[in-house]
Amino acid sequence: GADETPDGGSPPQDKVTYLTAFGAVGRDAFAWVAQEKGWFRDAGIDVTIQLGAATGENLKVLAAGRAQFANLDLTGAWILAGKGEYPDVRAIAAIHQQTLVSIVSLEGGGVTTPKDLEGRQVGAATGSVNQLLFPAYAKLAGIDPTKVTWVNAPPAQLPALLAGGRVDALSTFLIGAKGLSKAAGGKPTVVLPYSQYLPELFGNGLIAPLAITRDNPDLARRFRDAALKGLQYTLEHPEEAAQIMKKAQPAVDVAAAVGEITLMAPYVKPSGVIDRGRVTAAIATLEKSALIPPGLTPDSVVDFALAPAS
Amino acid sequence: MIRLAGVSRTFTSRDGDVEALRDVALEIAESQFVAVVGRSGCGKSTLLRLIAGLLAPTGGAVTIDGAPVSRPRPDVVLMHQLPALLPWRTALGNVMLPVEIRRLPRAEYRARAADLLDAVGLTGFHQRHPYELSGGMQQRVALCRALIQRPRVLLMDEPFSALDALTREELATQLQAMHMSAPATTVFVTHSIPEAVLLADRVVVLSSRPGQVRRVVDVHLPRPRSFGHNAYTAQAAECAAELHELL
Amino acid sequence: MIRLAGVSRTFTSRDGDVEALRDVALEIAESQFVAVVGRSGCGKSTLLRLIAGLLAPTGGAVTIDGAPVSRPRPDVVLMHQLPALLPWRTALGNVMLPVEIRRLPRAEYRARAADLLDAVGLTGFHQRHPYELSGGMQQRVALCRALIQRPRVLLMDEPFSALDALTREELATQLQAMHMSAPATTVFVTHSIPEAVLLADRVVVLSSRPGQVRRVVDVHLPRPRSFGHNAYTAQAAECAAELHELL
Amino acid sequence: MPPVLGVAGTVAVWWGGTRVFGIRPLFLPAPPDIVAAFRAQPGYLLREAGATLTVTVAGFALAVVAGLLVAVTLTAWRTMERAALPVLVGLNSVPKVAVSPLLVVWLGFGSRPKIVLVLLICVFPIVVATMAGLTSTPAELGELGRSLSATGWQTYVKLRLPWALPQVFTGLKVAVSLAVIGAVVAEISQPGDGLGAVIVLSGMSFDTPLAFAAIALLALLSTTLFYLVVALERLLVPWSRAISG
Amino acid sequence: MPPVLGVAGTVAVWWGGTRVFGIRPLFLPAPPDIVAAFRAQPGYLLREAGATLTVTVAGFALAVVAGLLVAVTLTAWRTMERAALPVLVGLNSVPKVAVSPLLVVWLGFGSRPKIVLVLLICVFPIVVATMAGLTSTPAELGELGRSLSATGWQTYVKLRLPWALPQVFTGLKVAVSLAVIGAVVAEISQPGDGLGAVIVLSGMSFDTPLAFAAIALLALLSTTLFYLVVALERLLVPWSRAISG
Ligand SMILES: Nc1ncnc2c1ncn2[C@@H]1O[C@H](COP(=O)(O)OP(=O)(O)OP(=O)(O)O)[C@@H](O)[C@H]1O
Ligand SMILES: Nc1ncnc2c1ncn2[C@@H]1O[C@H](COP(=O)(O)OP(=O)(O)OP(=O)(O)O)[C@@H](O)[C@H]1O
Ligand SMILES: [Mg+2]
Ligand SMILES: [Mg+2]
Repeated sequence: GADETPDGGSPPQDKVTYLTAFGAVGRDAFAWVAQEKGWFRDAGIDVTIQLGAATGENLKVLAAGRAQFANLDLTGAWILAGKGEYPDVRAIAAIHQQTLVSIVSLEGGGVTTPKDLEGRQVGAATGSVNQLLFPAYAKLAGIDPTKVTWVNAPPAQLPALLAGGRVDALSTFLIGAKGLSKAAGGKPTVVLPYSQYLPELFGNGLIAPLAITRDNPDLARRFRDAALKGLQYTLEHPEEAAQIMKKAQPAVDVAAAVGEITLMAPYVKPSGVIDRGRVTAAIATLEKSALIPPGLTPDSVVDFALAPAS
Repeated sequence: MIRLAGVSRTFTSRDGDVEALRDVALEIAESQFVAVVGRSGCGKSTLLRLIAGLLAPTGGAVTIDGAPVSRPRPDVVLMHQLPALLPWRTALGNVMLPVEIRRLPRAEYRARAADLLDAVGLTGFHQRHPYELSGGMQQRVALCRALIQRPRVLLMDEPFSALDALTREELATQLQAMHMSAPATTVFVTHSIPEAVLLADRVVVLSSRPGQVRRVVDVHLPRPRSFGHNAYTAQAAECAAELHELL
Repeated sequence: MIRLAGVSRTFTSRDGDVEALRDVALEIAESQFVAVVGRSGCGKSTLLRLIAGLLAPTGGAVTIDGAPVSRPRPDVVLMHQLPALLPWRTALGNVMLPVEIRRLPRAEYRARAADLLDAVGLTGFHQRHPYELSGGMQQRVALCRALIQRPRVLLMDEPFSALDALTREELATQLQAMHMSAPATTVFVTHSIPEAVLLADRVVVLSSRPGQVRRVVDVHLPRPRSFGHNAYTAQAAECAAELHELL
Repeated sequence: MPPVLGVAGTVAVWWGGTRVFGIRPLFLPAPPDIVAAFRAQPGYLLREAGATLTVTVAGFALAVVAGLLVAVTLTAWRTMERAALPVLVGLNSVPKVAVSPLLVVWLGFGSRPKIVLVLLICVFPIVVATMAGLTSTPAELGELGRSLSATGWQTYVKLRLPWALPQVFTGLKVAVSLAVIGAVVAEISQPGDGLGAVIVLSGMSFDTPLAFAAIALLALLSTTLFYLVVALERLLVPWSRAISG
Repeated sequence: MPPVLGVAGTVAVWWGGTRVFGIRPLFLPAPPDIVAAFRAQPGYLLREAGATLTVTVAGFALAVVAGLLVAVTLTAWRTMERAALPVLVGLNSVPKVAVSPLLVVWLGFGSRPKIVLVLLICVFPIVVATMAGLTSTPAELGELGRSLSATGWQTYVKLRLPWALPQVFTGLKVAVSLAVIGAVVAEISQPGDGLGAVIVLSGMSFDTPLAFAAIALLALLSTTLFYLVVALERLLVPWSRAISG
């Protein structure tokens, strides 16, 4: 309970650990904002923010009970769920209403339309969702996915590969484009979002294990609301949000973070709504692309009782 | 009593065998001082290592007081042909090593160690490390390390080889005194016939490789003996001549 | 010609200084055979290391043919007090080491090395490694390694200390023969007075630490000399007695 | 003087290289960029260096204890060596990146899994070097120990271990360098704090000079620890230099 | 026999552990899962193991040559050591993840950057161990060399290097294990082929048993290479065991 104690003592707090989606970059700033503004505390939650890694690693940590909430790529998580992995986690809010996965290339590199990708080398994080989704994207964009050569690399190496001319394009989140352009010495970038052809897929979302959503929905609700409050504030004050994050993680580059927040804004609904119809459509797309076997139901991946309805 | 019954020792290696000792039979009574002489490479060190339980005979058997020697015994002390000092210990520390290993009272033995070092002429070098000592000084430290243990059986492998004639004589005389006051069964390998005659009750002469007992010469001279001119010189010279002949 | 002019050597360490040699003056003529005797720790090895250019004097100067010795010279060979054999080489390989380093014709010297090993009684052990040899055998390998080099100056540090009396005598006799046929300037440290008298033109007697030249005894005996009973025995005995007195 | 020259030379080559070949700061920033990055937030970088140092030293200390114990055990019982050494070698080759998430799952966040990772990465050289040292006791010293009827324990304490010390230090020098690397690997895979976290986080926001400032601090840290081990060696085994030449 | 028992024991403990603690295959698969994963595609796994082996051996060979040269240089000139060793220690601590993109940009894809990474990771122990060996020549052998007026080169070839060999092998044993790790690190960061690629790709698709099959092959590879080095040591330095006891 979050009952206020009248004599000024702090209310009893639920201790939880929260995992960011990808270290400390703009898309994760909202967590630090909620923390800094005291919204988690006001909700009676004592949150420890840990820097997360890839979707799979975050899920592993959740499954092991070492963290209670995480921000991660919902599409990736649902592909895993479709394969029967991690059946006991549920999404409780969407951060990005659409997937941010895109093809990014440097201007003058000759890639301006999806068609230009044929016969080119594209770099992507090893085994990432970006690669898994590409055939579906290619089909809809009318290109032959077999004519594209993929180059696997760790996320940190990708900018160097593009800037060094070792690949023609990258498949990354579009919000990284600003940073890529900076890394490439200021050359502007060309961004081809997957969402143009795959609008029904989600991007990042908040996720929690069943142990929370089923057994302690009140905690989940309080956490969700505080986090979304942070998200709203972040979208309204990108600069301040970036500064807050930098205070906690001084390695953060404020300009890059602000860039990310601005770029992702169009894809975000501060309500965090997860629409059942969209989820059904997303699952259908994944099935159609043979990424998952048929049979996954929306209720097995999203807790619609907790997910904001509008 | 030490008994060697038909003891042989052959070293085997890829390059062929070396027969170091063949069929050595020897009995050494309690408290007896036996000197072993023989040409270089005839198996003297091997003989001592067999008695010390560091090597197993390839034939025959070594027994001490009737018990076969299968491993080193605490009452048998070997002074190795090389000094084998620990480079990280001082002279005194090296002499104290057996004391520490046998868990004898340190304070008491420390004084004894210092006395021994002084007695062999190493006054002022107690706190020096082996690499600061000359060859002969190192050998004297090793000698002290052997003597501090007051063993029942003392095996010494050319203990004075690196010493000058005078120091040799002094130390041999001291050794004789020690043996007379507290006799240990001693097997003493030496290349010096006068030394053998001075110290030993019996001198074992080994033949060249393979080492076999060529002769055991008894030295019937009363103790204390000395190197100098005295009543027994003639007798001693005779004995020495006999040994010289045998070698 | 080797000349030591007021040579001193002090070893300095945290535990205090050791004065090994003090004010040693010595001249050794070309082809002369000089024996050095003195008590253990008096600085004999230090003296040889100074002449060999392995140590620098802390006072005075060492010159060979007028040139100061600041580093080892190729025409000076030192036989160390320890055998210092390479464990990964056979006896023959160890003897060949200087030949390889000096880039002398291998085939020819190989035969010479084998002859030398045979001469010191190591027939059958040419292909053995040092750890398969007895102490005295190792020393003989080291001796062969020194002799194969036919140096102008030969420095020997107790070369026979690990050998039995008989082998010692044989080798000393051989050394005498070699010196007579092809004389090298030789400095020979020994603890055996008879050996010094047999081999040397002059015997340098060093005092105890710090080593100083106490006396230089000239040995005016015609060569070849021998240990056995011969015409010069009386003279030799007198010489030996004098040396014994001096030590 | 020479060390200063060495470092100065390296920096000069690097600087010149970035100039002459026009290497972009993304790949290899020039020294002034790095100095600027350091001066922008020195407190932060030093704090993170402190975190890395703590993890490194804790893991290294554990590795020294564990390594010596394992080496003694393996050399004392020949059967043990034949049974356990192959397993150890095999386990050592398991990629630490595969182990790192498991460690978080078992030990939680914080420094414990990092310390364990450092231990795992740097214990092997200590084991191998100590084993080599312990089995290299000269025959005559081994014989001395046996003829004194020393117990196994005494043989180790009085003879084998002291003799092995110079070689143990070889292991320690390699291990201390690996310990720093281990700490960074742990921090990269779990970037809560430490210089590894700085490297990975600044990499995410394309701030290469900051990453290289962290790398420079790492190099400094590593070199300092290495020479501390060297100093300890000089202190503990002066005899080793005295008997070699 | 003991090696078999050791491995069997380890497998048993692991298997029992997964059973008793009910560890999910996702975290730590049980041995039968791994055997099944291997038997599903043995050809593929062995081919990738071959790729890893090639990179490992090539990088290791280069590291041996480079390590020996560096060690000889540093011990031959004291000033050189004082100038270059700190730099080397510092460079060695640079996280390889920071170097890896540079290598790819310079050397392209394929095995070249991987081989270089292996070299960088495993050269340091060779340098440290060889230096320790080269400076441990007993005083009397050093004096022998000097009194024979041996040239610097001869001193090394005839005396110092042979004497150092046992310690060089300590370095090689550590290095060969690191070489395997280096190859895997390189393959993980640039997963074209090799067991490292299998680990990272199967990890991405949550096929933990396949990842562990690759890890098991790695352990086998590493152990084999380690014991090859041990065998080479027995062959080249038989005297070292003969003079110690
Ligand atoms: N470990 C070994 N391996 C092979 N042969 C050996 C070994 N130890 C000794 N030998 C051989 O055994 C013989 C006797 O050696 P030992 O050391 O007993 O001689 P020694 O009488 O003590 O000689 P010295 O007076 O020279 O010390 C020698 O021929 C030697 O080559
Ligand atoms: N490296 C050293 N450091 C310190 N002191 C030394 C060193 N080398 C020799 N000494 C000292 O110098 C003195 C003379 O030593 P040296 O080896 O020349 O004696 P020596 O006459 O050859 O004796 P021995 O007959 O016993 O071989 C000794 O007291 C010894 O302690
Ligand atoms: Mg002997
Ligand atoms: Mg001497």
